[in-house]
Amino acid sequence: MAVLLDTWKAARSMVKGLGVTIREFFSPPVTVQYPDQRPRISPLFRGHPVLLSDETGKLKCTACMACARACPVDAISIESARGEDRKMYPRAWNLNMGRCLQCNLCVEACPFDALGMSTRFETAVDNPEGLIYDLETLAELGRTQPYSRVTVGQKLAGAEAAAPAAATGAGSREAGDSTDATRGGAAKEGEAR
Amino acid sequence: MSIVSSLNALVGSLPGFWSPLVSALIKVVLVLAFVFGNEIMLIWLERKVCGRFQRRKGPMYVGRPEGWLQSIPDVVKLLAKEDIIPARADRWLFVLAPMVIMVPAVALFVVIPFGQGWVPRDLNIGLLYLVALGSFTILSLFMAGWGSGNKWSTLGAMRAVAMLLGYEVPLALSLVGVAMVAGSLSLVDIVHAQERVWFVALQPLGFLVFLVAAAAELNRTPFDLAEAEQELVAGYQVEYSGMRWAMFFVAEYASLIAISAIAATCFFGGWLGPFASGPWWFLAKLYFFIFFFMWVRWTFPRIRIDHMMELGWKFLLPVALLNIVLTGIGLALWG
Amino acid sequence: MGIAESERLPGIITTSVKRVLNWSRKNSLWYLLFGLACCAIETPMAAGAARHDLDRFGMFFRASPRQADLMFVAGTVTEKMAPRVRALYDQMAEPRWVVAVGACACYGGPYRNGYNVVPGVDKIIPVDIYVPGCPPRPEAVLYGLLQLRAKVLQEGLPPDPRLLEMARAGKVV
Amino acid sequence: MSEQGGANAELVRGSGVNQGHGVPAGREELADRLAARLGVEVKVSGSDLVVEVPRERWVEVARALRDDPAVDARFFSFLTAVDGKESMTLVAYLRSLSGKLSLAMRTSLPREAPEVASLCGVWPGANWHERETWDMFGIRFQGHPDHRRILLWEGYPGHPLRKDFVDPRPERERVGPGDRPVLLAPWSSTAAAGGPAPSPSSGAPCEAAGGNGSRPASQEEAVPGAGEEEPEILEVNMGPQHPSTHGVLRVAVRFDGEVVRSVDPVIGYLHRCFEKICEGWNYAQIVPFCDRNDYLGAITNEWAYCRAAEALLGIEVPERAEYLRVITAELQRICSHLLWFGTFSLDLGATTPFIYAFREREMLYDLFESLCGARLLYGYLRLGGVRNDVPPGWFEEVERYLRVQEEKLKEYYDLLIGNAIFLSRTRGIGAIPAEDAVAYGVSGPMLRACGVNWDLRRDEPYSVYPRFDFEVPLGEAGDLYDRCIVRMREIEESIRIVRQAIASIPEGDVVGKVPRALRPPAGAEAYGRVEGPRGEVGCYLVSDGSPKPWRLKWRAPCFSNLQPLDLMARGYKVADLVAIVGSTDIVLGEVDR
Repeated sequence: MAVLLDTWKAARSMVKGLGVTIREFFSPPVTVQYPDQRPRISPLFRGHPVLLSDETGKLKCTACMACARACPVDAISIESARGEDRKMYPRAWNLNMGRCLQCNLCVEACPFDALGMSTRFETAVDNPEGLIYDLETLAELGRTQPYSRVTVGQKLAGAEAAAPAAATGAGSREAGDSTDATRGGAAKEGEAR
Repeated sequence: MSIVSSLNALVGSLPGFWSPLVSALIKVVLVLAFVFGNEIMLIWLERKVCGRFQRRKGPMYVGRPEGWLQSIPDVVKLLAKEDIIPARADRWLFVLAPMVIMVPAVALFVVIPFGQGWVPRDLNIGLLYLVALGSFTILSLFMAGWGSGNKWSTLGAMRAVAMLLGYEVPLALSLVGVAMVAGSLSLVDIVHAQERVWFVALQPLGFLVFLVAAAAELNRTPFDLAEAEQELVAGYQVEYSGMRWAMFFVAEYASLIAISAIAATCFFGGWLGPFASGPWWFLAKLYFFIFFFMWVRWTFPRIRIDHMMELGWKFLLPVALLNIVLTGIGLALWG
Repeated sequence: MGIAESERLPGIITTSVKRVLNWSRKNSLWYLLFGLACCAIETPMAAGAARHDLDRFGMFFRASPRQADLMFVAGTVTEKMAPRVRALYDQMAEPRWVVAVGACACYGGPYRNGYNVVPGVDKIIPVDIYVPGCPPRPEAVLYGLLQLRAKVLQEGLPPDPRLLEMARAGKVV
Repeated sequence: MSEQGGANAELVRGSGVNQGHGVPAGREELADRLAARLGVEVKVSGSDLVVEVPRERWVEVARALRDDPAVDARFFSFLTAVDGKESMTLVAYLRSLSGKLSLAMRTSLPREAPEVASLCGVWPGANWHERETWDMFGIRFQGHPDHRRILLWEGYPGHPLRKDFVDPRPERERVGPGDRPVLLAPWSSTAAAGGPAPSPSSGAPCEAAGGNGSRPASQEEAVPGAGEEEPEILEVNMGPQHPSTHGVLRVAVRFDGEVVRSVDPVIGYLHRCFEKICEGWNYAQIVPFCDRNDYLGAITNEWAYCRAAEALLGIEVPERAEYLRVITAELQRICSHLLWFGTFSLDLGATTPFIYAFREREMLYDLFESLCGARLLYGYLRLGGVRNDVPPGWFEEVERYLRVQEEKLKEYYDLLIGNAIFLSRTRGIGAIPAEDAVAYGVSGPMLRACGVNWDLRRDEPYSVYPRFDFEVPLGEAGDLYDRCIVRMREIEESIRIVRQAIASIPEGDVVGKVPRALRPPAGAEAYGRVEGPRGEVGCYLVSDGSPKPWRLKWRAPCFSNLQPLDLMARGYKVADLVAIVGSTDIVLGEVDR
C-alpha cells in the first residue's frame, strides 16, 4: 500500500509540475526584443561619466582634478592648461572604459557640476583603442546623451528622477559636506603619494 | 491512396528484377525525406516550444516570422566546422559511432505504417524489429563514450549501458500486451486491430510503462543521464565537434519521431481517426507525442542513475508483467 | 575549415560559398559560457534568460568547447586561471570567436594592478569584441553581439562599411 | 598593534547605531574572570573581547576558550594576520553561539620567519584560514595537516600581503591614450609565473573542465592520497571550468565508479588581490569596490565594510539611511536566494526553474536600477548613510513586486520543490552534523539548515533590525532539502521585513555628518559584520592613521562554507556532488577575493 501511496504522490507532483509549465506556455513571453525594441532603462542608470557644457556650449570642467583623485581606479586622466582668460581648462580629459567602475564617485566629487552619468550602454567596440574616450567624445556625448547627476544624500524629486538630464545635482547640505569629505580625504591621499 | 496504388502499378510494370529495386529505392528516398524534413522543423520547433515554456521568444531572426529557418544555418555551420579527432581517442570507434547511431534512427521507420497501405515494408515481426533496433542505439553511445578517451565521456558511456538494461526490458514487455491483444506483431495488423477501440483504452498500464521507458530511451531529461550537461559536461558527446556531433543531434530527434510514431501506432490507432482516417491523423498524433516529450523535458529535473535503475527494475518491470497477466486474463475471459 | 578555404575553386564560387558560410555562422553562434566573475551573472546568465533572450539570435549554450563557436570571457582572468582559459580556447573548433565581457576581461578593470590579475584577456587569446562595463548590462552585450555578427558576416570578404554602420546603429545585420 | 587604548576609545565612540549593539552587561566581569583564569590579558573592545595571548600558549588558550563553559567559543569565524611595522599580529575571531559573544584572539609574531602552532586540532575550520595566512603572510603553522598554498600556487614568489612584497611582474604605467592592451603579448609569461601548463589543442575539452584528470602539474593541485594507485579509482578534476561549479572552482574528485571517494576543492582561480588593492585606496573609494567580492550580495558587502569603517571613523548613520539599508539588503537577499534557486535547479538538470527565477530577478533588477542606478553591483551605500533617497513611487513598485514574488514562490514549490524527482535527489543528501558545521565556521542558511539557531540580524542585533518582527527559519537534517527550504522561507521572511520597514520608515536625511578628512586614529581596528545571503559577511579593518586602511581582511562566508565539502560529499554519487556544491551557494569572487 505504501508503494501505491508513494506512486500516487509522485504522480501528483509530476502532474502539478506539468501544470505549471503548461500555464506558462500559454502566457505571453516577457522578452524585450532589443535591438528591435528599446529596453526600459532607468534614467538613473550609470553608464559612464560625460563632460557637461553650459548654455554657451562651453565645458564646465575647470580641470581641478577632483574627479581624477576621487576615482578609485585611475580611469580618468586630465591634462590641465591655463587659457588666455587666466582660467584653467582641460586640454585632455581621457576616460578609460576598460577600468571604469561606474561607481559615480567622480560625479559626486565634482564641485562644478561639470560631470554627469550618462545612461549610454552601447559601448561595445572591436578594438581596444575604442575603450578610451577623449575630451571631444565625452563633451559631445554630454550634449547629446541623457544623463543623471546624483550627489550624495540627494533627495530625488519627481522631475529629477523623470528627466535626469534636467537634474541640477544641487544636493542637500549633507551632499556638500560629504563630497568635500571625499575630496578632503583624496587630497590627503594626494599628499601621501 | 490512389497515388500509392498508381505508383505501385507503375513500379510493378517495370521489367524483371527492376521493380522491387526501384520500389525499394523510392521508399528509401521517401522515408529519408520524411525523417529529415521533420528533423529540420523539429529542431526549430523544440527551441520555440522550449522558449514558450520559459516565457522566451526562441529563434526570431532567420526566416521571419518566428525564425522558422533557424535550423538551416545551424546545419550549414556544422558542416563547415573544423573536425577534431582527439589524440587520446580510439580513432575507429570515434569515427564509427556517429554513423552507427544513424542506422537505427532511420531504419526504425521501415515498419511504421503512415497510412492505409503507406508502409515501407510491412514486416510480420515489426514489433520485434522495433525493440531490437531501439536497443541498438546504446551501442553507438557506448562506442562514442568509450572511443573519446575522455573520463567524462566514459562515465557517460557506462551510464548509457546501465540505462539500457534498466528500461529496455520494461519497454519490450509493455509492447507484449499490445501484441497479445492484436494477435500479431505486424504494425499494420496492430493498427487494424484498433478499429473498434484504441489500445490505450485496453492497455492503460502498458501505455504508462511504455511512456516512461520510451522517455528513457530518448535520452532526454529527466533521463538524459548519458550526456547530463551539469554532471558530465556533455557526457558521451564531449569530444565531438562539427558534423560528427550533428549526427548525434539528428539521431536524437529521429528517434524522438520514431518513438512518438510507435506510441501513436501501438496505442493510439495509427492513421485511424473518428472520421476521415488517413495519414494526417497519424501526423497529428505523432506531433502530439513529440510535444508531450518536449513538455516533459522542459519541466522535470534529472533523475539520478541509481533511482533510474530502481524505477526500471522495481517498478516498471513488475507493472509491465502485471499488465501482461491482466491482458492474458482479459483475453481468456472476453477474447 | 574546409570548403571556404580551398582556393582551387574559382573566385566567384568561393566568394558566394563564403557568403553562405558567414551568413550561417553569424546566425548560429553557439556559445561556451566562461563564467569567471561578476559579469557571468549578467552575461550570459541574465542575457540567456527570459528578458533578453540570446536564443533569438540562434545562440545557445554548449557545455563542451568542441561544439562552441563563441567564447564569452566574462570576468577577471587571473594568472592562475589564464592557462585554463588558453586551454579551452585551444580546444574550440575553428572557426571561433571571443567576446570579452566586462572591464576586467577587456583591460583588467579595477583589478588591473593586482599582482595576480591578467590585464585583459587579449593578453592570452585574441579577442574580437570588447564590451566594457562593470558589469555591462545584457543589452550592452547584445549590442556587442551585433558588432560581432557584422564582423563574422564579412570574414574573408572585402569589408562592407554599410554593414558596420548598421551594426553601430544597433540594427540586426 | 600599538595604541590599543586609542583604538578602543574609537570603537566605543563608534558604537551605537553603527556598531549596532552597545556593550552588553557582564562583559567586563567576564573579561576579568577570563584574565584571572587563563592568566592572559583580556580587553573589552566594543561588544567583543580581545584576548592577548603569548605565542607559545596560542593553542592552549584556544582550547581553553573552546572548552570553558563560560565562554564556549565553538564557532571559528576567521583567522588572519596583520603585518605591523615591527611585528606581525595573528588574529583569530571566535564566537560563542550560546553566549552570543565574539572574541578576538591575538598574538604577535616576529616579521622574520614567523611560526606558530596550528589551531586545526581545536577547530577543523582553521585549516584553510591558516593555509591562506601562510600564502599571504608567510606565517608557518607547526602541525598543520596540509601545509600548502591555497589562493596562489606553489612556487609563487613572495607572500603578497606582506608590506615588503613586490609584484614580480613589471610595473604598469598609469592610464592614458598611450596605455593600450597589447594584442597577444607572449602569453607564456603566465606559465613562467608558475601557472599550470595548458594542454595541446588535441587535449580533451574537459582538461579545463577537468575531464582527463591528468595528474596535476604542481603539488598545490595534487589530490591528497593520489599517491597510492588503486586500479578502480578514477581521478577527475571538475572545473575550474565546469558547467556546474558556479564559477571557477576546481574540485579534484576520486570516483569509485559513480561513487565519490574523496573530494579536494582547489580554489584561488579568481584571486583578484582585493585586500592588497584596498590598502592603496582611501576609505571612501573602497565602498563600491566591496560589491565585487560577493557579487550576489552587493549591498550586504558594502554594509559590512561601512559598519567597520564607520566604527573606525566614528560616523553616525541617520535613521532613514538605516531603514533604506535594511530594505535594500533584504531585497538583495531575495535576489541572491532566487539566483541560488535557479542555479541549483540547473545543477539538478532542470532548466526552466532557472529561467523563471531570473524572470523575477529582472523585476528586482528594475527596482534596484531605479534606486541605485545599476543592475548587479549597486555602489549604493556611502560612509554615513546611502547615496540617494528613493525616487517617488518606488515603495509602491516594491510592494507590487513583493506581491508577484509571493505568487511565484508557490509556483516554485509546485514546479520543483514538491517534485518527486527533486525530493529523491535532495532528501538525506549531503548532510553535515551541526557541531561540525559550527567548528568549521559554516554560517548563514547552511548553518541554520543544520538546526543551529543563529542569525546575526537577531543575535547580534545591528542597525534597526530589532524593530522588525521576523522569524529565523531552521532545518533539522542539514541536507540539501533543508538548505533549499530554509532559503525559500528566508525569502518569505525578507518580504515581511521589507514590508514592515517600508511601513515604518521615518523622514529625514540619508547621510549623516561625515568629517572632511577620513583619518581614523592610528592603531584603531574594527570588525564589522552583517548577515549576508550566504552567512556572516565581515570586514576587519586596521588603521595606521593614514587616509588608507593599513589592513583590510574580508571574512567571506563561502570560504568557510565550502571547506567541509569533503565531509558533505564523500560516499555520494557524481550527480550528488554536483548538487552538493550547488547547495553551498558559493560565490567564487568571495571565496578567492
